[in-house]
Amino acid sequence: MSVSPAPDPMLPEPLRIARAKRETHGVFTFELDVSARGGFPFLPGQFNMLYPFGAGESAISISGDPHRPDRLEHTIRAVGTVTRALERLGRGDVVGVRGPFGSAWPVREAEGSDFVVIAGGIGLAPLRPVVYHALRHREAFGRVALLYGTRTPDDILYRKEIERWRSRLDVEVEVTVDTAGSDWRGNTGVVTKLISRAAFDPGRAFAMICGPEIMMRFCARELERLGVSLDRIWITMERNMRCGTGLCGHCQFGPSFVCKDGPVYRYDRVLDLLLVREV
Amino acid sequence: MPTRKKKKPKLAVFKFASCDGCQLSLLDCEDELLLLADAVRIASFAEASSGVLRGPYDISLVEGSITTLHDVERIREVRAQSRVLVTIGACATAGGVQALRNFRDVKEFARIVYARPEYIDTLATSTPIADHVKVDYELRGCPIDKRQLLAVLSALLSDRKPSIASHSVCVQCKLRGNVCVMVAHGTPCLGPVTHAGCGALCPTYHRGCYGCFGPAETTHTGGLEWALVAAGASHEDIARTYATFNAAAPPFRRAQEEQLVQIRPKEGGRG
Amino acid sequence: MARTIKVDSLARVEGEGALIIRFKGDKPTAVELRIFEPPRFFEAFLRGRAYLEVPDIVARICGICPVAYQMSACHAIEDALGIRADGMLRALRRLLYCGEWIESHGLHVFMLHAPDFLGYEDAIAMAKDHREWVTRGLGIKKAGNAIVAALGGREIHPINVKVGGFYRVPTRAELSALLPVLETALGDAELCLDWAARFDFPAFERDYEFVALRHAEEYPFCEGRIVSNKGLDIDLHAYEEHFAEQQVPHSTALHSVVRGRGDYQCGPLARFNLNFDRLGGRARDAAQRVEFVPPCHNVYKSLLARMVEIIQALDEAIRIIHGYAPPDAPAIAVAPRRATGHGCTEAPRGMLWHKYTLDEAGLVEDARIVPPTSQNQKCIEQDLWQLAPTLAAMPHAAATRRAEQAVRNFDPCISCSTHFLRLAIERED
Amino acid sequence: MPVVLAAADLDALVQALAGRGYRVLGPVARDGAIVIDDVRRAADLPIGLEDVQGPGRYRLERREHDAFFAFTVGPHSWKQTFHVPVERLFQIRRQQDGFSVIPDAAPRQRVALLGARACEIHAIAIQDRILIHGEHPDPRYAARRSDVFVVAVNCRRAGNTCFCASMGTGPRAERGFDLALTELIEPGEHRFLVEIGSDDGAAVAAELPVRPANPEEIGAAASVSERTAAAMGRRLDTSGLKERLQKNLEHPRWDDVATRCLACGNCTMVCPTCFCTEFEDTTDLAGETAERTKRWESCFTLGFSHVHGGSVRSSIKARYRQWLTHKLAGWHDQFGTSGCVGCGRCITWCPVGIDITEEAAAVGLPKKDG
Ligand SMILES: Cc1cc2nc3c(=O)[nH]c(=O)nc-3n(C[C@H](O)[C@H](O)[C@H](O)COP(=O)(O)OP(=O)(O)OC[C@H]3O[C@@H](n4cnc5c(N)ncnc54)[C@H](O)[C@@H]3O)c2cc1C
Ligand code: SF4
Ligand code: SF4
Ligand code: SF4
Repeated sequence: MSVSPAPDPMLPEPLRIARAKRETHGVFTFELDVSARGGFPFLPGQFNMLYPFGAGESAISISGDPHRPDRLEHTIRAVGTVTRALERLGRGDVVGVRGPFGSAWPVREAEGSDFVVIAGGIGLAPLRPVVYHALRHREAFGRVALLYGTRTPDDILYRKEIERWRSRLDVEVEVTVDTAGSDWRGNTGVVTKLISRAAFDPGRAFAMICGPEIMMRFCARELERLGVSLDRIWITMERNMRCGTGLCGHCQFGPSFVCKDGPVYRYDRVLDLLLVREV
Repeated sequence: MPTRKKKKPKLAVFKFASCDGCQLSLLDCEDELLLLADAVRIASFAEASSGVLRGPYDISLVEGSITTLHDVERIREVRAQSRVLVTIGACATAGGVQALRNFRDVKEFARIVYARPEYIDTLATSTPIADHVKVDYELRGCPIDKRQLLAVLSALLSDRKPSIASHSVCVQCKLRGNVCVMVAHGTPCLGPVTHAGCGALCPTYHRGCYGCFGPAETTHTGGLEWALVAAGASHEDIARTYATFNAAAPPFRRAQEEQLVQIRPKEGGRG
Repeated sequence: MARTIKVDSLARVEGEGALIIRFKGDKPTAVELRIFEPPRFFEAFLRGRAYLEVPDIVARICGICPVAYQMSACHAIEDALGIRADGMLRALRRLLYCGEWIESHGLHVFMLHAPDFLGYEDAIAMAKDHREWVTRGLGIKKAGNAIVAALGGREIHPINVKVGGFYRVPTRAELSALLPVLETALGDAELCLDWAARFDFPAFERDYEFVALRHAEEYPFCEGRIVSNKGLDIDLHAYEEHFAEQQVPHSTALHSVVRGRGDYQCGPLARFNLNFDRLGGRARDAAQRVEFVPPCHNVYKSLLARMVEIIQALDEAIRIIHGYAPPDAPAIAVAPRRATGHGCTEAPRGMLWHKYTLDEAGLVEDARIVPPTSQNQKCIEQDLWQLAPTLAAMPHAAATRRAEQAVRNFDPCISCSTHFLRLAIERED
Repeated sequence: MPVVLAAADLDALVQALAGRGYRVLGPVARDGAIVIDDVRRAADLPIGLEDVQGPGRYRLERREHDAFFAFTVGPHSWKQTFHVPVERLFQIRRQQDGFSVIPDAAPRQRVALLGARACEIHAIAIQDRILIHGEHPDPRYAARRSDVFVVAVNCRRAGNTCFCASMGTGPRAERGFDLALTELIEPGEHRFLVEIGSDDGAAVAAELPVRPANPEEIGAAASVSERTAAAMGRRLDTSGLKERLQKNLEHPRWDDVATRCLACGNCTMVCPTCFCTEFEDTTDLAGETAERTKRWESCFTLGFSHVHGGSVRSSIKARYRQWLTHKLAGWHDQFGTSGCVGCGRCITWCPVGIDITEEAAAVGLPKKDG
């Protein structure tokens, strides 16, 4: 009897783009066809390595609904070579996929708490699965708030969906932008400012934050000031990522690998490192 | 997925003050030359062809440094005609060996070589292309490495950012399994401060790297001095070693100056 | 009526220059091979450099024939220091030189010159109709490069040449690995000579003074006396007594002349004419088979001389490799001393003469370099003077092409002489 | 039971291994150092050579003895045999309706390591833990490791840069070998005490002209290792080291070492446990075929920590700190072991002789004021 060797985690699996949607200028969402492989189960917060033919690979979070493994979604901001190469693809084109990799948002652990989800910019993409989960299991949570900040109104992702969420009476959705024209009737200013206004009980709150490192630090500090326990705040880290499997070493962050111990971290476990430069 | 459907891109090669070696590297790709000709239209390459297509060009390879006023004009025209401009070689990226003139008086140089220097019209300095126009990518080396040239062309043809490792020669030296000439033979070697790309040729041939790929991303020449001196090099030797094909690249130029400073006070002390 | 023919770029030469031919009626009034490649002042940079650095620095004079520069420099410095690299070290140097000749001649014949004879802009266009020949040519060129890369570390600006020998000598296995490529290239080179011999060579002859090295036994590479078909026969130390360099306003390259006589030709055709009897059997037989024998005064046939030399170099390379055993040391020991030394070797394009004066620490006090292209420059101009009436009678485009082809006969390496040729033919009818 | 093999019969071991289809790799003198290469006969070994090592310095010297293994470790390590410096992972071909991935087959090799030292056996075990026993095993590494015969050699000499004794990884090989040799040289007698570590080892030993060892010989071998341990050139105090390092990320010593470190990456390349790799994607000129290769990477390069916007660790200080703290501290968190086996390679092959034991000790020291 022969033992079949473990599958090579370095081999990209070609998946076809079933739907491509432009979200904002420079940000787009792909839905990949996973029907042939019988779906693509993942946990909220996990990411895939995406490979546009010949251009290289990038870590991209899965932005879809964890309860819909038949739909694999990624939302991508085109910033450089690989992400721009992805941007050039469309429906019917094929992307190489490896994953899912990484740690997950502890959505089960958050159950029973007032739940605060804070996103900055493209950071909403990795949190969208969390929102889906919370809405699907709404009864398992106390109060639920989604606080979202972008640079301008044009940068707001998933607009229609946000409207839908907002129209529900059982979630508080607040969006703020750094700068806006006079036709913007919403909030302006940094996302941190939304925190103290949101309705939740700091004593029983559970928070998840994703965005630029500096934004996450300010949000966590604000939550702490309000009395949220640091071990109930979770954030994500970004580092250079190559293999996604903890073998290439690039994503080291202190004593951990962002690709397997992260990208989702409990805030109090990384706080010391966040305060040291160039770790 | 359909093959590259775009129109064949135009490739042009331009030359300024140089030895022609870097553009020759393209002709030295004997196995790939005809394949390349299938992938691009060679629009201008005086060394290889009398045919010239008009710009704009998708990829321009620029060899050589700027040493005349006419060059200054010409490189601006080249830039204006080029979508992606890649400088190739130490001349184009650092001024080349002819930048040794930057440290001395050109008129005197012309007198040494030419009986009637008044015929010679040239600038006092030899400067890299990036001093005059925006450069998209740089390929280092004197000469460039043809495998790197092919890798860059393939990358650009596939809209990929060329991956040009900028770490030290030492990394490549160890990848090749070489025995370090500095540690094991006591041969001075610039590998730790020199940009990778050659595949650690010199150590492979039992000599110290002489820096023909120019400064690496992190160039700690002050730290290296310890090892060079331990290997028996004098400050004069070290200064000369930095003053070759990338003499005018700022980190090497500073390294040379660091050494010269250490020589001069000694001379004063003796007198 | 004044007629002006202007061609802005003479391509397929190494470097930048221009060509001006002025006519009054059918009579040329001026022929200037203008080289305005910016000068790079190598002789000046060399002052104060250590003798060990010289081979690396002079290589950068020319990307096409760096080995020639390294060889002439090593020989000159070794001459000054009173040493000789003999035996296997000498054989390895010849081997390295064979590699450069094969590569450089291969480049010129197949990529630069043959398109002239067959009417193409370049070898790539030529490859559409003559792919097998271009492929063979590239194979030959590659064989030459393989030798240089194996022995020198890389094709251009080899890093393994050292005063006194090499930094590291190859193992027998490293060299033997080259044999299959060289054998194939040798067979191809013979076929290519037969092919090239059928080209339509313009009928053009001149009474040249051919100058080349001549060695007692061998076809010349690194050693020999300087001889000519007009009676010159001197030691290379006496070069300066017999040759002079002149500066002309239209060129950044210096013009060489034989004192008292004027222009001369060096390079493959000169070597072939003066050293036919020193060719190995294989090369001589091949030349005789296509009825290419000395004396040949048609410089367009220098292409054939290159092909014969490719055969010679491949044949010799194979012989050297078969007889190779690694020497005890990669280089002979050298101690610096105050002295002057001379070196002259046969670069692919012709004689390359160097002279260095070193101080007691081995630093260069003075350097002089006479590259082949400056030696041939006057000869090229003289050819054009003689060709001018033919040109005048030809349509503009054809005249231009013919003039360029005449320049290319010499495979001028302007980088060496100091580059890009712009041709302007001005006619005043 | 240990057996004894006459030094003159060492070749029988090489032939026995070769006879079983192993490619025998071992120490060979080349280019002024002892490197790892094919060993076809015992005479290929560096007989009579000793290495003299120090920070940033290595010299081979000939001695008046004919010991086969009188040197310590050289610039190569077995890492190159299993975690190879460069390898292609796959090719991808463009097709009409997408692309197909053509993986490079997992390499098969049957190798015998002749002369693996105790520290090296530990290093291999550490790499196994990372590359085979983790969540995502590296199939190529696993394949290369699957058919290996280890002949350990217990060190007779300790190098000036060695500190395995303080890391608990040597100088005596305790396990992880099929056979372990201790070279015993006495006037008129030159032999090996051979310990058997596995069934394969026993089978090979059975083919050799050996005899049972006597208690004196066993004692002599033990005292070789004791003497070697006592002669260690360096030591590293590991007690509380992990915590000391992790608490001192802002210690001034990091600034100090940054004035010396060249960030050239030599230390990571020669380290037998450093496993970081870089991936490179390339395409052919026609854009029809792409491939990915993997090669050793160093945490000393700028690219290593590059993210959109720049490098996380742009200063040499941060890069050296990353290396040292990962090696001696983070590794414990990640893999339950130190990343250092005390072989001393990074000290010897650092062109400027930076000494990991000295730096680690200094970072633990109280900060000096002013
Ligand atoms: C866990 C994780 C999840 C992410 N999720 C998303 C997401 O959902 N949506 C999104 O838009 N972005 C996401 N990112 C960021 C995304 O990976 C980078 O923006 C992207 O890799 C940039 O690549 P590029 O080639 O387009 O950019 P360039 O700036 O051109 O990158 C050039 C080079 O920089 C290096 N580089 C830059 N950033 C990274 C990186 N993060 N990892 C490895 N190498 C890098 C590489 O060497 C790359 O070749 C995520 C990153 C991480 C680590
Ligand atoms: S960089 Fe060197 S090889 Fe390239 S053109 Fe300049 S001198 Fe020649
Ligand atoms: S030989 Fe030179 S390049 Fe190679 S590792 Fe040593 S110092 Fe670095
Ligand atoms: S080792 Fe250094 S000098 Fe030698 S070829 Fe490479 S970069 Fe140039």
